[in-house]
Amino acid sequence: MSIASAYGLLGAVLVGLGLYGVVLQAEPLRRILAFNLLGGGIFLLFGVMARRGAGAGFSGDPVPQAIVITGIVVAFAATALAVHLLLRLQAARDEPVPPEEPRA
Amino acid sequence: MSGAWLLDGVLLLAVPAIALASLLSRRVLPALAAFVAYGLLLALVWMRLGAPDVALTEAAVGGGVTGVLLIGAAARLLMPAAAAPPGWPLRLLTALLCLGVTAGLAVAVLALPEPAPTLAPQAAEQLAATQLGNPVAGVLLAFRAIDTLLEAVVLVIAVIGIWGMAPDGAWGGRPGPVQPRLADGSVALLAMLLPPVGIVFGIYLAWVGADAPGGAFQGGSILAAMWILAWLAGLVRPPRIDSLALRLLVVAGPALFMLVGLAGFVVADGFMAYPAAWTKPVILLVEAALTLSIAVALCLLVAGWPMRRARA
Amino acid sequence: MAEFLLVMAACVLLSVLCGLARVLRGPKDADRMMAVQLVGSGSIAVLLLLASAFGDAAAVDVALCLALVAAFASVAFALGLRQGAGE
Amino acid sequence: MSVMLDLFSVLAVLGGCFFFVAGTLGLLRFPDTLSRLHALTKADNLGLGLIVLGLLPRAGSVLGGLKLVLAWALVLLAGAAVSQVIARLAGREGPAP
Repeated sequence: MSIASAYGLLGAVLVGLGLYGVVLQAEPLRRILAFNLLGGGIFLLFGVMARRGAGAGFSGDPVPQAIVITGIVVAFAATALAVHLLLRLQAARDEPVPPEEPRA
Repeated sequence: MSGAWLLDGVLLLAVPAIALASLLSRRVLPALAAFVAYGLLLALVWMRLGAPDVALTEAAVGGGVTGVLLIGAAARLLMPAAAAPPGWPLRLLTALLCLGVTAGLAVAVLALPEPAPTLAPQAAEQLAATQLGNPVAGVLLAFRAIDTLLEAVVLVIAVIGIWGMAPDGAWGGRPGPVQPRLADGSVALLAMLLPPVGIVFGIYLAWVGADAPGGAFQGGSILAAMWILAWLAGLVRPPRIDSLALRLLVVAGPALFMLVGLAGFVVADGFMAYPAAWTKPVILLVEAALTLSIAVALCLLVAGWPMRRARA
Repeated sequence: MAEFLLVMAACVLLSVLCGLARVLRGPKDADRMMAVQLVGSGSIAVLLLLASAFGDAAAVDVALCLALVAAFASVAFALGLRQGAGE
Repeated sequence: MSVMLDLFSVLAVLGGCFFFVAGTLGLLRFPDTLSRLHALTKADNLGLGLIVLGLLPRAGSVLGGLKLVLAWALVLLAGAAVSQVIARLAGREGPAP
Protein backbone atom coordinates (compact mmCIF):
# COMPACT_ATOMS: atom_id res chain seq x y z
CA MET A 1 0.00 0.00 0.00
CA SER A 2 1.34 3.40 -0.89
CA ILE A 3 1.55 6.31 1.51
CA ALA A 4 -1.19 8.08 -0.40
CA SER A 5 -3.62 5.16 0.03
CA ALA A 6 -2.81 4.97 3.74
CA TYR A 7 -3.69 8.64 4.16
CA GLY A 8 -6.79 8.04 2.04
CA LEU A 9 -7.94 5.47 4.59
CA LEU A 10 -7.23 8.04 7.30
CA GLY A 11 -9.50 10.48 5.45
CA ALA A 12 -12.24 7.85 5.26
CA VAL A 13 -12.00 7.20 9.02
CA LEU A 14 -12.14 10.93 9.81
CA VAL A 15 -15.25 11.34 7.65
CA GLY A 16 -16.94 8.51 9.55
CA LEU A 17 -16.00 9.95 12.95
CA GLY A 18 -17.09 13.44 11.99
CA LEU A 19 -20.40 12.19 10.62
CA TYR A 20 -21.07 10.33 13.87
CA GLY A 21 -20.55 13.56 15.77
CA VAL A 22 -22.70 15.64 13.42
CA VAL A 23 -25.58 13.18 13.82
CA LEU A 24 -25.38 12.45 17.54
CA GLN A 25 -23.92 15.46 19.34
CA ALA A 26 -26.57 17.23 21.40
CA GLU A 27 -25.06 20.71 21.67
CA PRO A 28 -25.09 22.75 18.45
CA LEU A 29 -21.53 24.01 19.03
CA ARG A 30 -20.26 20.44 19.33
CA ARG A 31 -22.10 19.65 16.12
CA ILE A 32 -20.34 22.50 14.33
CA LEU A 33 -17.07 21.17 15.71
CA ALA A 34 -17.84 17.68 14.39
CA PHE A 35 -18.71 19.23 11.02
CA ASN A 36 -15.20 20.66 10.92
CA LEU A 37 -13.67 17.27 11.81
CA LEU A 38 -15.68 15.78 8.94
CA GLY A 39 -14.46 18.52 6.62
CA GLY A 40 -10.85 17.76 7.49
CA GLY A 41 -11.40 14.16 6.35
CA ILE A 42 -12.99 15.17 3.07
CA PHE A 43 -10.18 17.62 2.29
CA LEU A 44 -7.72 14.86 3.03
CA LEU A 45 -9.36 12.66 0.37
CA PHE A 46 -8.75 15.48 -2.11
CA GLY A 47 -5.16 15.61 -0.93
CA VAL A 48 -4.77 11.91 -1.69
CA MET A 49 -6.06 12.44 -5.24
CA ALA A 50 -3.57 15.29 -5.57
CA ARG A 51 -0.71 13.18 -4.25
CA ARG A 52 -1.49 10.30 -6.59
CA GLY A 53 -1.47 12.74 -9.49
CA ALA A 54 2.10 13.82 -8.74
CA GLY A 55 4.05 14.31 -11.90
CA ALA A 56 5.65 16.78 -14.25
CA GLY A 57 8.07 17.75 -11.50
CA PHE A 58 5.33 18.64 -8.97
CA SER A 59 4.88 16.82 -5.68
CA GLY A 60 1.14 16.69 -6.34
CA ASP A 61 -1.54 17.63 -8.83
CA PRO A 62 -1.97 21.37 -8.17
CA VAL A 63 -5.64 21.48 -9.21
CA PRO A 64 -7.13 19.51 -6.27
CA GLN A 65 -4.71 21.29 -3.93
CA ALA A 66 -6.03 24.67 -5.05
CA ILE A 67 -9.62 23.44 -4.70
CA VAL A 68 -8.90 22.32 -1.12
CA ILE A 69 -7.46 25.73 -0.26
CA THR A 70 -10.64 27.46 -1.37
CA GLY A 71 -12.62 24.71 0.36
CA ILE A 72 -10.94 25.32 3.72
CA VAL A 73 -11.72 29.02 3.55
CA VAL A 74 -15.34 28.44 2.51
CA ALA A 75 -15.76 25.91 5.33
CA PHE A 76 -14.49 28.58 7.71
CA ALA A 77 -17.03 31.09 6.35
CA ALA A 78 -19.85 28.56 6.86
CA THR A 79 -18.61 27.79 10.38
CA ALA A 80 -18.47 31.48 11.26
CA LEU A 81 -22.01 32.01 9.98
CA ALA A 82 -23.30 29.04 11.99
CA VAL A 83 -21.50 30.07 15.18
CA HIS A 84 -22.81 33.62 15.02
CA LEU A 85 -26.36 32.41 14.31
CA LEU A 86 -26.06 30.35 17.47
CA LEU A 87 -24.86 33.33 19.51
CA ARG A 88 -27.58 35.51 18.02
CA LEU A 89 -30.26 32.95 18.91
CA GLN A 90 -29.07 32.94 22.49
CA ALA A 91 -29.14 36.73 22.61
CA ALA A 92 -32.68 36.69 21.21
CA ARG A 93 -33.77 34.24 23.91
CA ASP A 94 -32.28 36.42 26.59
CA GLU A 95 -34.40 39.40 25.62
CA PRO A 96 -37.85 38.17 24.63
CA VAL A 97 -39.14 41.73 24.25
CA PRO A 98 -37.85 43.22 21.00
CA PRO A 99 -35.94 46.45 21.56
CA GLU A 100 -38.00 49.58 20.92
CA GLU A 101 -37.85 51.11 17.49
CA PRO A 102 -35.63 54.14 17.30
CA ARG A 103 -37.74 57.21 16.60
CA ALA A 104 -36.93 58.64 13.20
CA MET B 1 12.73 5.11 4.03
CA SER B 2 11.76 3.36 7.24
CA GLY B 3 12.03 6.63 9.18
CA ALA B 4 9.40 8.24 6.99
CA TRP B 5 7.13 5.22 7.42
CA LEU B 6 7.54 5.43 11.19
CA LEU B 7 6.48 9.07 11.12
CA ASP B 8 3.53 8.28 8.86
CA GLY B 9 2.49 5.42 11.11
CA VAL B 10 2.44 7.68 14.18
CA LEU B 11 0.42 10.30 12.32
CA LEU B 12 -2.03 7.75 10.93
CA LEU B 13 -2.81 6.47 14.42
CA ALA B 14 -2.73 9.81 16.19
CA VAL B 15 -5.09 11.83 14.02
CA PRO B 16 -8.14 9.54 14.41
CA ALA B 17 -7.34 9.19 18.13
CA ILE B 18 -7.43 12.92 18.62
CA ALA B 19 -10.59 13.29 16.53
CA LEU B 20 -12.19 10.66 18.74
CA ALA B 21 -11.00 12.50 21.84
CA SER B 22 -12.58 15.69 20.53
CA LEU B 23 -15.89 13.90 19.87
CA LEU B 24 -16.13 11.98 23.10
CA SER B 25 -14.99 14.51 25.67
CA ARG B 26 -17.79 15.49 28.01
CA ARG B 27 -17.12 19.20 28.15
CA VAL B 28 -16.71 21.55 25.29
CA LEU B 29 -13.35 23.09 26.24
CA PRO B 30 -11.35 19.84 26.11
CA ALA B 31 -13.08 19.09 22.82
CA LEU B 32 -11.89 22.43 21.48
CA ALA B 33 -8.36 21.86 22.80
CA ALA B 34 -8.31 18.56 20.92
CA PHE B 35 -9.67 20.29 17.81
CA VAL B 36 -6.82 22.81 17.76
CA ALA B 37 -4.32 19.95 18.12
CA TYR B 38 -6.16 18.15 15.29
CA GLY B 39 -5.62 21.18 13.04
CA LEU B 40 -1.90 21.27 13.88
CA LEU B 41 -1.50 17.56 13.13
CA LEU B 42 -3.44 17.85 9.86
CA ALA B 43 -0.91 20.47 8.80
CA LEU B 44 1.79 17.80 9.32
CA VAL B 45 -0.27 15.34 7.27
CA TRP B 46 -0.54 17.86 4.44
CA MET B 47 3.23 18.29 4.47
CA ARG B 48 3.62 14.51 4.17
CA LEU B 49 1.24 14.61 1.20
CA GLY B 50 3.57 17.10 -0.51
CA ALA B 51 1.14 20.01 -0.26
CA PRO B 52 2.80 22.83 1.72
CA ASP B 53 0.31 25.39 0.38
CA VAL B 54 -2.55 23.44 1.90
CA ALA B 55 -0.58 22.81 5.10
CA LEU B 56 -0.22 26.57 5.58
CA THR B 57 -3.93 27.13 4.97
CA GLU B 58 -4.99 24.28 7.24
CA ALA B 59 -2.74 25.48 10.06
CA ALA B 60 -3.79 29.12 9.83
CA VAL B 61 -7.48 28.79 9.00
CA GLY B 62 -8.46 25.25 9.95
CA GLY B 63 -6.63 25.08 13.27
CA GLY B 64 -5.98 28.65 14.32
CA VAL B 65 -8.76 30.99 13.26
CA THR B 66 -11.54 28.37 13.39
CA GLY B 67 -10.34 27.21 16.80
CA VAL B 68 -10.33 30.75 18.13
CA LEU B 69 -13.79 31.42 16.71
CA LEU B 70 -15.17 28.32 18.44
CA ILE B 71 -13.35 29.05 21.72
CA GLY B 72 -14.78 32.56 21.75
CA ALA B 73 -18.27 31.19 21.12
CA ALA B 74 -17.90 28.54 23.82
CA ALA B 75 -16.95 31.23 26.32
CA ARG B 76 -20.09 33.23 25.48
CA LEU B 77 -22.61 30.41 25.04
CA LEU B 78 -24.45 29.19 28.08
CA MET B 79 -24.32 25.48 27.64
CA PRO B 80 -27.67 23.93 28.38
CA ALA B 81 -27.70 21.26 31.06
CA ALA B 82 -26.52 18.11 29.36
CA ALA B 83 -29.48 16.39 27.77
CA ALA B 84 -29.78 12.66 28.23
CA PRO B 85 -27.56 11.04 25.59
CA PRO B 86 -29.49 9.22 22.88
CA GLY B 87 -30.27 5.60 23.67
CA TRP B 88 -27.99 2.81 22.60
CA PRO B 89 -30.11 1.63 19.64
CA LEU B 90 -29.81 5.03 18.02
CA ARG B 91 -26.11 5.23 18.80
CA LEU B 92 -25.52 1.76 17.39
CA LEU B 93 -27.50 2.57 14.25
CA THR B 94 -25.54 5.81 13.73
CA ALA B 95 -22.25 4.05 14.35
CA LEU B 96 -23.17 1.42 11.74
CA LEU B 97 -24.15 4.10 9.27
CA CYS B 98 -20.86 5.95 9.77
CA LEU B 99 -18.93 2.71 9.55
CA GLY B 100 -20.68 2.06 6.24
CA VAL B 101 -19.70 5.49 4.93
CA THR B 102 -16.10 4.95 6.02
CA ALA B 103 -16.03 1.49 4.45
CA GLY B 104 -17.45 2.84 1.20
CA LEU B 105 -14.87 5.62 1.06
CA ALA B 106 -12.09 3.19 1.95
CA VAL B 107 -13.10 0.89 -0.91
CA ALA B 108 -13.21 3.88 -3.24
CA VAL B 109 -9.72 4.98 -2.13
CA LEU B 110 -8.28 1.50 -2.63
CA ALA B 111 -9.98 1.11 -6.00
CA LEU B 112 -8.72 4.39 -7.44
CA PRO B 113 -7.61 3.95 -11.05
CA GLU B 114 -3.96 3.35 -11.82
CA PRO B 115 -2.29 5.41 -13.21
CA ALA B 116 -4.06 8.24 -11.43
CA PRO B 117 -5.69 10.86 -13.62
CA THR B 118 -3.81 14.11 -13.23
CA LEU B 119 -3.75 17.62 -14.55
CA ALA B 120 -0.17 18.19 -13.39
CA PRO B 121 1.40 17.92 -16.89
CA GLN B 122 -1.11 20.40 -18.32
CA ALA B 123 -0.49 22.75 -15.40
CA ALA B 124 3.26 22.44 -15.87
CA GLU B 125 2.91 23.14 -19.58
CA GLN B 126 0.84 26.28 -19.11
CA LEU B 127 2.63 27.58 -16.03
CA ALA B 128 5.31 29.29 -18.11
CA ALA B 129 2.64 31.47 -19.71
CA THR B 130 1.66 32.84 -16.29
CA GLN B 131 5.29 33.55 -15.35
CA LEU B 132 4.55 32.08 -11.91
CA GLY B 133 6.72 29.51 -10.18
CA ASN B 134 4.12 28.02 -7.84
CA PRO B 135 1.69 25.72 -9.69
CA VAL B 136 -0.97 26.09 -7.00
CA ALA B 137 -0.91 29.87 -7.40
CA GLY B 138 -1.18 29.33 -11.13
CA VAL B 139 -4.32 27.23 -10.68
CA LEU B 140 -5.84 29.63 -8.13
CA LEU B 141 -5.24 32.84 -10.05
CA ALA B 142 -5.11 31.82 -13.69
CA PHE B 143 -6.39 28.39 -14.73
CA ARG B 144 -9.28 28.22 -12.28
CA ALA B 145 -9.51 31.90 -11.41
CA ILE B 146 -13.31 31.76 -11.50
CA ASP B 147 -13.31 29.42 -8.46
CA THR B 148 -11.09 31.78 -6.52
CA LEU B 149 -13.25 34.76 -7.47
CA LEU B 150 -16.41 33.00 -6.31
CA GLU B 151 -14.68 31.95 -3.12
CA ALA B 152 -13.69 35.54 -2.37
CA VAL B 153 -17.31 36.52 -3.02
CA VAL B 154 -18.48 33.83 -0.57
CA LEU B 155 -16.44 35.57 2.14
CA VAL B 156 -18.11 38.91 1.36
CA ILE B 157 -21.56 37.28 1.46
CA ALA B 158 -20.76 35.60 4.78
CA VAL B 159 -19.75 38.98 6.22
CA ILE B 160 -23.03 40.49 5.00
CA GLY B 161 -24.93 37.55 6.46
CA ILE B 162 -23.33 38.02 9.87
CA TRP B 163 -23.86 41.78 9.84
CA GLY B 164 -27.48 41.10 8.97
CA MET B 165 -27.94 39.52 12.40
CA ALA B 166 -27.56 42.92 14.06
CA PRO B 167 -30.46 43.83 16.31
CA ASP B 168 -32.58 46.71 15.02
CA GLY B 169 -30.95 49.54 16.91
CA ALA B 170 -27.39 48.31 16.58
CA TRP B 171 -26.97 48.51 12.82
CA GLY B 172 -23.91 50.46 11.89
CA GLY B 173 -22.17 50.01 15.24
CA ARG B 174 -18.95 48.24 16.07
CA PRO B 175 -19.17 44.46 15.58
CA GLY B 176 -18.62 41.93 18.31
CA PRO B 177 -18.48 42.04 22.09
CA VAL B 178 -16.34 44.63 23.85
CA GLN B 179 -13.02 43.07 24.83
CA PRO B 180 -11.83 44.42 28.16
CA ARG B 181 -8.33 45.80 27.90
CA LEU B 182 -6.05 43.23 29.47
CA ALA B 183 -4.54 44.20 32.74
CA ASP B 184 -2.62 40.96 32.60
CA GLY B 185 0.99 41.74 31.76
CA SER B 186 2.24 38.65 29.95
CA VAL B 187 -0.62 38.14 27.50
CA ALA B 188 -0.85 41.84 26.74
CA LEU B 189 2.89 41.83 26.06
CA LEU B 190 2.51 38.85 23.72
CA ALA B 191 -0.37 40.58 21.95
CA MET B 192 1.92 43.55 21.36
CA LEU B 193 5.07 41.62 20.37
CA LEU B 194 3.54 38.95 18.15
CA PRO B 195 1.65 41.10 15.59
CA PRO B 196 4.71 42.91 14.20
CA VAL B 197 6.38 39.54 13.52
CA GLY B 198 3.13 38.05 12.24
CA ILE B 199 2.38 40.97 9.91
CA VAL B 200 5.82 40.71 8.33
CA PHE B 201 5.39 36.95 7.98
CA GLY B 202 1.87 37.29 6.53
CA ILE B 203 3.04 39.76 3.89
CA TYR B 204 6.04 37.51 3.19
CA LEU B 205 3.74 34.53 2.60
CA ALA B 206 1.52 36.54 0.28
CA TRP B 207 4.55 37.86 -1.57
CA VAL B 208 6.43 34.60 -2.10
CA GLY B 209 3.14 32.90 -3.02
CA ALA B 210 3.80 33.52 -6.70
CA ASP B 211 6.88 31.31 -6.73
CA ALA B 212 6.91 29.30 -3.51
CA PRO B 213 4.26 27.88 -1.18
CA GLY B 214 2.13 30.67 0.22
CA GLY B 215 -0.33 33.10 -1.27
CA ALA B 216 -3.28 35.37 -0.65
CA PHE B 217 -5.25 33.00 1.57
CA GLN B 218 -2.32 31.97 3.71
CA GLY B 219 -0.93 35.47 4.08
CA GLY B 220 -4.37 36.98 4.61
CA SER B 221 -5.29 34.54 7.34
CA ILE B 222 -2.04 35.17 9.24
CA LEU B 223 -2.69 38.91 9.02
CA ALA B 224 -6.23 38.31 10.28
CA ALA B 225 -4.96 36.18 13.16
CA MET B 226 -2.68 39.02 14.27
CA TRP B 227 -5.50 41.58 14.28
CA ILE B 228 -7.76 39.16 16.16
CA LEU B 229 -5.03 38.68 18.75
CA ALA B 230 -4.76 42.42 19.31
CA TRP B 231 -8.58 42.63 19.45
CA LEU B 232 -8.87 39.84 22.02
CA ALA B 233 -6.29 41.62 24.16
CA GLY B 234 -8.36 44.79 23.99
CA LEU B 235 -5.66 46.72 22.16
CA VAL B 236 -7.71 47.59 19.06
CA ARG B 237 -11.41 48.07 18.39
CA PRO B 238 -13.14 47.02 15.18
CA PRO B 239 -14.32 49.96 13.08
CA ARG B 240 -18.05 50.69 12.81
CA ILE B 241 -19.65 48.60 10.11
CA ASP B 242 -21.10 51.66 8.40
CA SER B 243 -17.59 52.93 7.77
CA LEU B 244 -17.11 53.34 4.04
CA ALA B 245 -13.40 52.52 4.23
CA LEU B 246 -14.12 49.18 5.91
CA ARG B 247 -16.71 48.24 3.31
CA LEU B 248 -14.38 49.19 0.48
CA LEU B 249 -11.62 47.07 2.01
CA VAL B 250 -13.92 44.04 2.20
CA VAL B 251 -14.94 44.24 -1.46
CA ALA B 252 -11.68 45.58 -2.91
CA GLY B 253 -10.19 42.15 -3.70
CA PRO B 254 -13.20 40.53 -5.39
CA ALA B 255 -14.10 43.80 -7.16
CA LEU B 256 -10.63 44.24 -8.62
CA PHE B 257 -10.56 40.56 -9.58
CA MET B 258 -13.89 40.93 -11.36
CA LEU B 259 -12.78 44.09 -13.14
CA VAL B 260 -9.63 42.37 -14.35
CA GLY B 261 -11.76 39.44 -15.45
CA LEU B 262 -14.13 41.67 -17.39
CA ALA B 263 -11.22 43.57 -18.93
CA GLY B 264 -10.20 40.21 -20.37
CA PHE B 265 -13.07 40.54 -22.86
CA VAL B 266 -11.52 43.68 -24.30
CA VAL B 267 -7.76 43.13 -24.11
CA ALA B 268 -7.49 39.35 -24.22
CA ASP B 269 -9.45 36.25 -25.22
CA GLY B 270 -12.39 36.43 -22.84
CA PHE B 271 -13.54 36.51 -19.22
CA MET B 272 -10.65 35.98 -16.79
CA ALA B 273 -8.08 35.92 -19.57
CA TYR B 274 -5.02 38.05 -18.95
CA PRO B 275 -3.11 39.91 -21.67
CA ALA B 276 0.03 37.88 -22.31
CA ALA B 277 2.60 40.59 -21.62
CA TRP B 278 0.97 41.69 -18.37
CA THR B 279 0.08 38.36 -16.85
CA LYS B 280 2.37 38.39 -13.84
CA PRO B 281 1.95 42.04 -12.79
CA VAL B 282 -1.84 41.71 -13.08
CA ILE B 283 -1.82 38.50 -11.03
CA LEU B 284 0.35 40.11 -8.35
CA LEU B 285 -1.94 43.14 -8.18
CA VAL B 286 -5.03 40.95 -7.83
CA GLU B 287 -3.28 38.83 -5.23
CA ALA B 288 -2.32 41.87 -3.16
CA ALA B 289 -5.90 43.16 -3.16
CA LEU B 290 -7.24 39.69 -2.36
CA THR B 291 -4.83 39.32 0.58
CA LEU B 292 -6.10 42.55 2.10
CA SER B 293 -9.78 41.73 1.55
CA ILE B 294 -9.44 38.18 2.83
CA ALA B 295 -7.67 39.41 5.96
CA VAL B 296 -10.37 42.00 6.69
CA ALA B 297 -13.19 39.56 5.93
CA LEU B 298 -11.75 36.87 8.22
CA CYS B 299 -11.42 39.41 11.06
CA LEU B 300 -15.04 40.47 10.58
CA LEU B 301 -16.22 36.85 10.45
CA VAL B 302 -14.64 36.22 13.83
CA ALA B 303 -15.78 39.51 15.39
CA GLY B 304 -19.47 38.94 14.58
CA TRP B 305 -22.50 41.22 14.49
CA PRO B 306 -22.88 44.63 16.04
CA MET B 307 -24.53 44.29 19.44
CA ARG B 308 -24.68 47.67 21.02
CA ARG B 309 -26.87 50.49 19.93
CA ALA B 310 -24.88 52.66 17.58
CA ARG B 311 -24.53 56.27 18.59
CA ALA B 312 -25.56 58.42 15.69
CA MET C 1 21.57 11.48 8.29
CA ALA C 2 18.13 12.11 6.75
CA GLU C 3 17.01 8.74 8.08
CA PHE C 4 18.20 9.65 11.58
CA LEU C 5 16.35 12.98 11.48
CA LEU C 6 13.14 11.25 10.39
CA VAL C 7 13.37 8.71 13.19
CA MET C 8 13.94 11.56 15.66
CA ALA C 9 10.89 13.35 14.20
CA ALA C 10 8.81 10.22 14.76
CA CYS C 11 10.08 9.99 18.36
CA VAL C 12 9.22 13.61 19.12
CA LEU C 13 5.79 13.22 17.57
CA LEU C 14 5.08 10.02 19.44
CA SER C 15 6.14 11.45 22.79
CA VAL C 16 4.15 14.63 22.30
CA LEU C 17 1.07 12.64 21.38
CA CYS C 18 1.35 10.59 24.54
CA GLY C 19 1.19 13.93 26.30
CA LEU C 20 -2.21 14.44 24.71
CA ALA C 21 -3.63 12.01 27.22
CA ARG C 22 -3.62 15.07 29.48
CA VAL C 23 -6.23 16.68 27.23
CA LEU C 24 -8.62 13.93 28.20
CA ARG C 25 -7.54 13.39 31.80
CA GLY C 26 -7.13 17.00 32.79
CA PRO C 27 -7.96 17.33 35.63
CA LYS C 28 -7.77 21.09 35.19
CA ASP C 29 -8.21 23.12 32.06
CA ALA C 30 -4.69 24.38 32.65
CA ASP C 31 -3.42 20.82 32.10
CA ARG C 32 -5.31 20.56 28.84
CA MET C 33 -3.82 23.82 27.62
CA MET C 34 -0.37 22.51 28.43
CA ALA C 35 -0.89 19.40 26.35
CA VAL C 36 -1.96 21.47 23.34
CA GLN C 37 1.01 23.77 23.84
CA LEU C 38 3.26 20.71 23.79
CA VAL C 39 1.68 19.44 20.56
CA GLY C 40 2.32 22.86 19.06
CA SER C 41 6.02 22.94 19.84
CA GLY C 42 6.37 19.24 18.99
CA SER C 43 4.80 19.77 15.56
CA ILE C 44 7.17 22.66 14.94
CA ALA C 45 10.11 20.43 15.86
CA VAL C 46 8.84 17.70 13.52
CA LEU C 47 8.46 20.16 10.65
CA LEU C 48 11.95 21.55 11.15
CA LEU C 49 13.38 18.02 11.21
CA LEU C 50 11.45 17.17 8.03
CA ALA C 51 12.69 20.35 6.37
CA SER C 52 16.27 19.41 7.17
CA ALA C 53 15.87 15.76 6.19
CA PHE C 54 14.34 16.45 2.79
CA GLY C 55 15.99 19.83 2.17
CA ASP C 56 12.49 21.29 1.85
CA ALA C 57 12.56 25.01 2.61
CA ALA C 58 8.76 25.28 2.50
CA ALA C 59 8.48 23.13 5.65
CA VAL C 60 10.30 25.84 7.60
CA ASP C 61 7.68 28.37 6.49
CA VAL C 62 4.96 25.99 7.62
CA ALA C 63 6.75 25.63 10.96
CA LEU C 64 6.86 29.41 11.40
CA CYS C 65 3.18 29.56 10.54
CA LEU C 66 2.45 26.90 13.17
CA ALA C 67 4.51 28.82 15.74
CA LEU C 68 2.40 31.94 15.20
CA VAL C 69 -0.87 30.03 15.13
CA ALA C 70 -0.08 28.00 18.24
CA ALA C 71 0.75 31.16 20.19
CA PHE C 72 -2.43 32.79 18.92
CA ALA C 73 -4.61 29.81 19.84
CA SER C 74 -3.06 29.52 23.31
CA VAL C 75 -3.81 33.16 24.07
CA ALA C 76 -7.38 32.80 22.83
CA PHE C 77 -7.75 29.70 24.96
CA ALA C 78 -6.45 31.49 28.04
CA LEU C 79 -8.80 34.41 27.53
CA GLY C 80 -11.72 32.09 26.78
CA LEU C 81 -11.09 30.16 29.99
CA ARG C 82 -11.00 33.36 31.98
CA GLN C 83 -14.35 34.48 30.58
CA GLY C 84 -16.17 31.20 30.33
CA ALA C 85 -14.98 28.67 32.84
CA GLY C 86 -14.91 31.28 35.58
CA GLU C 87 -18.58 31.10 36.32
CA MET D 1 34.99 19.09 9.56
CA SER D 2 31.75 17.87 8.05
CA VAL D 3 31.91 14.73 10.21
CA MET D 4 32.32 16.90 13.30
CA LEU D 5 29.34 19.02 12.26
CA ASP D 6 27.24 15.92 11.63
CA LEU D 7 28.22 14.55 15.02
CA PHE D 8 27.23 17.86 16.60
CA SER D 9 23.86 17.73 14.80
CA VAL D 10 23.22 14.17 15.92
CA LEU D 11 24.07 14.94 19.54
CA ALA D 12 22.03 18.13 19.71
CA VAL D 13 18.99 16.58 18.02
CA LEU D 14 19.24 13.56 20.31
CA GLY D 15 19.37 15.92 23.27
CA GLY D 16 16.32 17.80 22.00
CA CYS D 17 14.42 14.58 21.52
CA PHE D 18 15.38 13.55 25.06
CA PHE D 19 13.93 16.76 26.48
CA PHE D 20 10.70 16.28 24.55
CA VAL D 21 10.34 12.76 25.91
CA ALA D 22 11.27 13.89 29.41
CA GLY D 23 8.82 16.79 29.22
CA THR D 24 6.04 14.46 28.15
CA LEU D 25 6.84 12.02 30.92
CA GLY D 26 6.73 14.90 33.37
CA LEU D 27 3.43 16.11 31.96
CA LEU D 28 1.99 12.65 32.42
CA ARG D 29 3.59 11.61 35.71
CA PHE D 30 4.09 14.72 37.84
CA PRO D 31 1.53 15.00 40.60
CA ASP D 32 0.29 18.58 40.33
CA THR D 33 -0.35 21.22 37.72
CA LEU D 34 2.53 23.52 38.56
CA SER D 35 5.20 20.84 38.44
CA ARG D 36 3.70 19.62 35.18
CA LEU D 37 4.08 23.16 33.89
CA HIS D 38 7.74 23.02 34.87
CA ALA D 39 8.16 19.84 32.79
CA LEU D 40 6.35 21.36 29.82
CA THR D 41 8.59 24.42 29.66
CA LYS D 42 11.66 22.19 29.54
CA ALA D 43 10.29 20.39 26.50
CA ASP D 44 9.32 23.67 24.81
CA ASN D 45 12.44 25.67 25.45
CA LEU D 46 15.24 23.14 25.68
CA GLY D 47 13.82 20.42 23.44
CA LEU D 48 13.04 22.67 20.52
CA GLY D 49 16.09 24.80 21.25
CA LEU D 50 18.51 21.88 21.01
CA ILE D 51 16.84 20.59 17.85
CA VAL D 52 17.14 24.03 16.25
CA LEU D 53 20.77 24.18 17.37
CA GLY D 54 21.43 20.79 15.83
CA LEU D 55 19.79 21.71 12.54
CA LEU D 56 21.57 25.07 12.20
CA PRO D 57 24.75 23.64 10.55
CA ARG D 58 22.48 21.99 7.97
CA ALA D 59 20.44 25.14 7.27
CA GLY D 60 22.37 25.94 4.10
CA SER D 61 21.90 29.70 4.08
CA VAL D 62 21.95 32.51 6.60
CA LEU D 63 18.28 33.27 5.91
CA GLY D 64 17.38 29.61 6.44
CA GLY D 65 19.23 29.63 9.76
CA LEU D 66 17.53 32.86 10.81
CA LYS D 67 14.14 31.31 10.10
CA LEU D 68 14.99 28.35 12.34
CA VAL D 69 16.02 30.68 15.15
CA LEU D 70 12.91 32.80 14.62
CA ALA D 71 10.67 29.73 14.99
CA TRP D 72 12.37 28.95 18.29
CA ALA D 73 12.14 32.57 19.45
CA LEU D 74 8.40 32.62 18.72
CA VAL D 75 7.87 29.44 20.71
CA LEU D 76 9.94 30.84 23.60
CA LEU D 77 7.97 34.08 23.63
CA ALA D 78 4.58 32.38 23.44
CA GLY D 79 5.63 29.75 25.95
CA ALA D 80 6.73 32.37 28.46
CA ALA D 81 3.50 34.33 28.18
CA VAL D 82 1.18 31.34 28.15
CA SER D 83 2.95 29.66 31.08
CA GLN D 84 2.13 32.71 33.20
CA VAL D 85 -1.52 32.41 32.27
CA ILE D 86 -1.57 28.68 32.92
CA ALA D 87 0.04 29.14 36.30
CA ARG D 88 -2.48 31.79 37.26
CA LEU D 89 -5.36 29.62 36.05
CA ALA D 90 -4.03 26.68 38.00
CA GLY D 91 -3.89 28.83 41.09
CA ARG D 92 -7.43 30.08 40.55
CA GLU D 93 -8.85 26.65 39.98
CA GLY D 94 -7.88 25.77 43.52
CA PRO D 95 -4.91 24.17 45.24
CA ALA D 96 -3.37 21.11 43.68
CA PRO D 97 -5.15 17.84 44.33
